Amino acid sequence: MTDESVSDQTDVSDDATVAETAPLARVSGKALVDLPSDLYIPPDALAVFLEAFEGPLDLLLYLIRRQNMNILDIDVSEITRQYMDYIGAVEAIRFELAAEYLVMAATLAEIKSRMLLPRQVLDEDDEVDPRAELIRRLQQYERFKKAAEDIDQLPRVERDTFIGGAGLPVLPSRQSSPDVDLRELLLALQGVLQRADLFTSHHVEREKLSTRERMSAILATLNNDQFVKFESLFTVEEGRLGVVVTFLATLELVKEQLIEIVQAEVLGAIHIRSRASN
Amino acid sequence: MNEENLRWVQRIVEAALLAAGKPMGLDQLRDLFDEGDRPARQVMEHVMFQLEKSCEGRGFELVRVASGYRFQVRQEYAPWVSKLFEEKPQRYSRALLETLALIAYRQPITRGEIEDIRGVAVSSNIVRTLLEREWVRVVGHRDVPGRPAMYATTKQFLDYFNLASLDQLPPLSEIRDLDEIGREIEKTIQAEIEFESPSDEQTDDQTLH
Amino acid sequence: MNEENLRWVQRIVEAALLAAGKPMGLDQLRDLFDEGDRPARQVMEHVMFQLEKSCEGRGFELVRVASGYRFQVRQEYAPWVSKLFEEKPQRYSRALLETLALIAYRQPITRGEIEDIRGVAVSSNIVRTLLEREWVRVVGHRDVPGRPAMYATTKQFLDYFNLASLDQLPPLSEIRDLDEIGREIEKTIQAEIEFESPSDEQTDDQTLH
Repeated sequence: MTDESVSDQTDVSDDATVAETAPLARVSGKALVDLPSDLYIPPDALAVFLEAFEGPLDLLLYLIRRQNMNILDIDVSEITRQYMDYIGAVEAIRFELAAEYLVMAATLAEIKSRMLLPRQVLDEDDEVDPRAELIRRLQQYERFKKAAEDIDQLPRVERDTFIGGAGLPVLPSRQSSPDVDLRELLLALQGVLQRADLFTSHHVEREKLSTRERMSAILATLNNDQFVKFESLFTVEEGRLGVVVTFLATLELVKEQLIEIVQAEVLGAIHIRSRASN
Repeated sequence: MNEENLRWVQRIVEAALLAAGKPMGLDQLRDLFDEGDRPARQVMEHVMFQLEKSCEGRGFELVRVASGYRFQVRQEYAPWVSKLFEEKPQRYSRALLETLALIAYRQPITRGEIEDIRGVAVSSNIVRTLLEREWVRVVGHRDVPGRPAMYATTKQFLDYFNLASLDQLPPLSEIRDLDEIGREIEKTIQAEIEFESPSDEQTDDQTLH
Repeated sequence: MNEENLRWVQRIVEAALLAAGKPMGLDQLRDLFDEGDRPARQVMEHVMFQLEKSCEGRGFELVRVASGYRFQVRQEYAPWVSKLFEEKPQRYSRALLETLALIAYRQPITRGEIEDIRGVAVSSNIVRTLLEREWVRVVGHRDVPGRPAMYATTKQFLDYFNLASLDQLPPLSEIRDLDEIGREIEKTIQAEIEFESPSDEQTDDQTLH
């Protein structure tokens, strides 16, 4: 229902306001609201005149409105005559004329000639009636021309309204750390390994990571030069697997010369001490 | 949540909107609160309503646009406020506005399709300006020879024109069906042949509906 | 000047201060009015006082600074407002991730040993970042000239990556041909980029029918 009221406004029958409110162009400051009705148009004005239109459809709409015609009821002969007059005037002064204007001239000429032919020609014709097609295009163009005018009327920022803001108080500084996906980490490692392979071929062994983890843990426990009882590295709660891991880690630490193992007497207590230090 | 709490949320939301100086969505606003204090969406809606009311009779208002809520100067005071800024608001050419209208109402649309309707070429300048203003963006390419870009409008476009969604655009005028037009013309031509003159009396019942 | 008039001036001043985004002096504010309507300085002072009062119990206040008046977010809401300006954390460099991975898999390990495997120097920044994030720690010093620190991963590292123990990481031998991981990560990153671009979600609901 709302559409109806809108289409009433766009109806060409009450067109006069359009020409008044929207000057065609400005020639040295003066609004050019209507075009000279005789066909003598000074060359300057003609250039401005053409610039004022958004193309042949726009020019046609203007001509139709000036004649107070309904789009659906165009007097093709009259409109074609006027259109050709303008095109002719422009060409006479040898302005470069956009191809679209000439194509439209041809279309109008075709429609006019068809209408002069006997009716059966129209009847046997299965393709789209060129006049209906023209009307469809005019209607289509006009609704978007209207839509553009509507958009221009919408209240807009910087013209009809302004965004509100206020000064800031003293803000605490905030820092947050990047997120890392575990897969990203693994991909990085893969890259290193591939590069490392260029230099050494057996850097990668099958090794339980828990062993290396335990190596770090043991080193962290031996944080001074004191000897520590070997048994104290083991906890019952970890069970058999934990014992094995700790044992392997100890062996690896010895191999890497990171700890030393001391047994003062046969079958006596075993002590370990970090060879590394903190 | 009790009254005091609601007012506390309202003050923080108000402070944040004024500090941001750009539209903020409900969820963005909720994210400002720590998890334990984070108001439910329903609470936030209530708060926004209260905030809107609190602007009654003031020089500014709370408005919801596409990307969220923002405070803005009431339109009636724009004439005074605009004096703060030396630059006059930009005017846009008809060609640009028509192109923008076609993208807004017919998205996604290619440049060729815009040209078909407007009947003239669309200058690259216009497309560039629209893209630079971030009013339109390319949303894909049509699967036809040349794979032309398809354009659509953005949230920034809606924000700029004070719209919350495309639905709020002024409605497009109706268009008559092509077959119907064909039949009308048949009738008119018939009449023209019979009377051998264009008939003016018909104008009224041919008015668009 | 009557009450109604005063309120009108107040609303315009309020609108202008919100839109200006910088402090405005009394005379600058008076200049917004046409000569016939221009409030006297005394009137303006009264208006500013009223305006100040109107901000009571709100998230912002009217403050007077050297160059004039301005609206400012109240200091007490700074903790929430500051979240608006939180910078999005950057991504870690490849070098950092490689270093971290080597510490995880080859711990305890010294910087020199990491450099041997990576074939390039490890910057102090990387090590510092990892220590600050508490993902690695020094578990001792190797007893060689220079006594380099040996690094190991921490419990926080395991927690962050949702691991109960390092054992849950895939063995080195498997990592060498983990092409699938590469593809998956590409996808994740792609998805993140799409998610971050502001106006992507709107295509669908903005299409007019």
